[in-house]
Amino acid sequence: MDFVTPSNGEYLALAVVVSFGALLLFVGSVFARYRNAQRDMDVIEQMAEE
Amino acid sequence: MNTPFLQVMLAVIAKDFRAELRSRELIGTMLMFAVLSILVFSFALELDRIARQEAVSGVLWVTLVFASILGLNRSMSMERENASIEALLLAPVSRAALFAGKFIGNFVFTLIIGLFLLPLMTVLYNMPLVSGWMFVVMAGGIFGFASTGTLLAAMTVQTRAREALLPIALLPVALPLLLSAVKASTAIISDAAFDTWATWLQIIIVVDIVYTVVALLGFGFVVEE
Amino acid sequence: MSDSSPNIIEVRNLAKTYDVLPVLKPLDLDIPRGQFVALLGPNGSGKTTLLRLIAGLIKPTAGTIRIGGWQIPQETEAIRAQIGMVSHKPLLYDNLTARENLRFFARLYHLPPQDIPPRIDLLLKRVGLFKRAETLVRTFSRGMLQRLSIARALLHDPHVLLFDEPHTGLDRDAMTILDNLLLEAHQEGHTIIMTTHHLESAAQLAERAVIIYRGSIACDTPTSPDLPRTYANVTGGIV
Amino acid sequence: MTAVKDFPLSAEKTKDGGGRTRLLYGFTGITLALVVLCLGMALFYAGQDITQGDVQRIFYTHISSFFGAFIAFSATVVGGIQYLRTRHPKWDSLALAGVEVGTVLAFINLATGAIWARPIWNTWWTWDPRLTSAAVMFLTYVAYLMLRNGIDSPERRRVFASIYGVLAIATVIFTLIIIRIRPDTIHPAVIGSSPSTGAEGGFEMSSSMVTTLLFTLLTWSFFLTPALIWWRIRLENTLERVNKMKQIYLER
Repeated sequence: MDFVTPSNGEYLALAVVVSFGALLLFVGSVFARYRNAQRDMDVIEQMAEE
Repeated sequence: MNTPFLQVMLAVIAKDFRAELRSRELIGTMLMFAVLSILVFSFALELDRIARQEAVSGVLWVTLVFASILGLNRSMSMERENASIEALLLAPVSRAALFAGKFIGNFVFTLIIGLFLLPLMTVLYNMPLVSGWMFVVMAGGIFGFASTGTLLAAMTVQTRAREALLPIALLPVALPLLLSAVKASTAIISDAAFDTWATWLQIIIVVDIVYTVVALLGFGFVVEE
Repeated sequence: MSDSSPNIIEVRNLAKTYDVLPVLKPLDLDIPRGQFVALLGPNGSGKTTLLRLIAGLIKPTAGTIRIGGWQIPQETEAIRAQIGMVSHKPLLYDNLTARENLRFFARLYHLPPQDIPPRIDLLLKRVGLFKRAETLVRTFSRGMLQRLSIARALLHDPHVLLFDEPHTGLDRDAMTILDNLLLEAHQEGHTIIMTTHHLESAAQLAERAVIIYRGSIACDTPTSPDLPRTYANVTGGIV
Repeated sequence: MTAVKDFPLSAEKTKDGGGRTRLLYGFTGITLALVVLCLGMALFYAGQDITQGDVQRIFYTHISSFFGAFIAFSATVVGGIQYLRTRHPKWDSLALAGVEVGTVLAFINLATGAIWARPIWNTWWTWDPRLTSAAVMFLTYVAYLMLRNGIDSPERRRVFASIYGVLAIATVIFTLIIIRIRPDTIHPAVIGSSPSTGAEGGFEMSSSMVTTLLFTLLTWSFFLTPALIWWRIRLENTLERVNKMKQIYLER
């Protein structure tokens, strides 16, 4: 009986892209929110100075 | 120092029942919804004999969950109208007793709907739904929805989205109960031996206990500021 | 809990902060037994917060309140039985009759069963609702709701009565009835704390006016017909 | 105006903030290296599964993301209970961070499962009890975030979220145990033997596979998840600081 191991590397690639894509998206969102917060803080500080 | 637990619980239950007898707002809407839901399902699924056997317990439980959500929302918004929940909180009573009163009221109301649905669906779907075990499973399942539901309804009536948020919060948490109850009812309908579905009943009981304890402990935090 | 102090309420260093906003800055307040105090101040000044703190409905961020020798927040449960509160919302159930509402609350306050019917009759007569005892609360007017609320607050004969804006939404006649009920309760010896925007009533009814402004006690004075002017001076005319 | 100036403006100025920041950077660096190493092991070191082909390598991420989510949601339970006891907002930040990180990991778990199922089961999705349960678990935590969003008062939001976070763990536990009680699931039990004879896609593991799986599991559970939660808590601290400053400023 000849058994041929299926070639399905493209699914593996897709899985890796999706997994790490999701992680990166999350890290990116944390970073973006962090930067927005910093910017808000600067504005408040400026207003406080005036 | 506090008014005895049992007295508070019974007073709250009696109050809810009296108000309900007067207005029939809760049972009326729940019942109407339940009957409509069953009719619409039978149209939508166009069930033949075999498909019916598979689907009937699913229809039963989905209908019950949504009917209980209707009732829970109503029961909690009744306490919020006129801010009467504040009067309850002002009284020297334990929060757990208030919870127990509201919870048992909701449990009984939903159980009444369930007991009404069993013979109705027996007739409409031509399935043997009325049986002792069915009653046990039904009481067990509804017990769990009612306890988490009472807790979650007390939270969601205080949110911006109000009524809309209760199904979103309750349905996923109720999944273990819902799934077990559907499986157990299907087994009962197809006359399977008790051993084959006893696990589901056990899960229902365990989940009931866990949820009720969490709800009893959590209710005080939810209603107080 | 023997209590020799002449003050039924002693507030010490009481503060309430929502998130970081100080709604009530640390304050002290003594109220002798049987006094009628009007809590005045513009919206958002913190007077309702103070009242709700005394009622045990919200927990203080810091400080203590002693009522009749018991202490908030440690002994809130014991204090509940000594307090009756009337809010501008009725705190009643629409689908129950006046009598059923009172009976329900009487049971929550653990009144002896044989005392409940005569007590309810007495209070209904006193607030002038005896003839409407079997009517659904849903059909009541604003003034009737307010009177029934007072009956509810008096059920367990509390030492302290708290009124949160009782005059809101009442017409002239209803206001007169309310003022008479308040006077009666005061004469009976209840200690009363009332928040209100109605300076006229406050000047007439209360013996003492405490004006809260921006979370602090800005003025603590015996009432006189001059109260509106004092109030305007303290708050800069904001009502 | 003084209140605004007195307020600690950045993490570095708070007590011991600098030391903690350095620790976090170090931890993040180690985590990053470990995650890359895990991926490398999964792709190149672990032996190929003869029957399933390369797609079997998805499993390392698939399982690890579930356990990462489990750890994150457990953190939510701890945070919730501690918040209700102490009323310190930092515990609520932990709970919230746990939910966000756990939700992302649960999503990865679902997505990798679907991608694996396509070539092996010949379908992206099937209404298998475990799949359904995992999907509902994911939605439970989305509901948590919606519930939080619906409440304006910060204190009430924290209390409600704490209670819901504790309740929600039930769906995680249910997902974990359902494979043992539902004989009709086709999802293979990878750890321990599958009670189901109908499981499709199970495989025997060679030693290189076991090593890779263990290594990935430990990395995702004890490095990646805590690191993400840590960063998310820092973000929450910053957001809270901005919020407080806004309120104090607006007060004036």
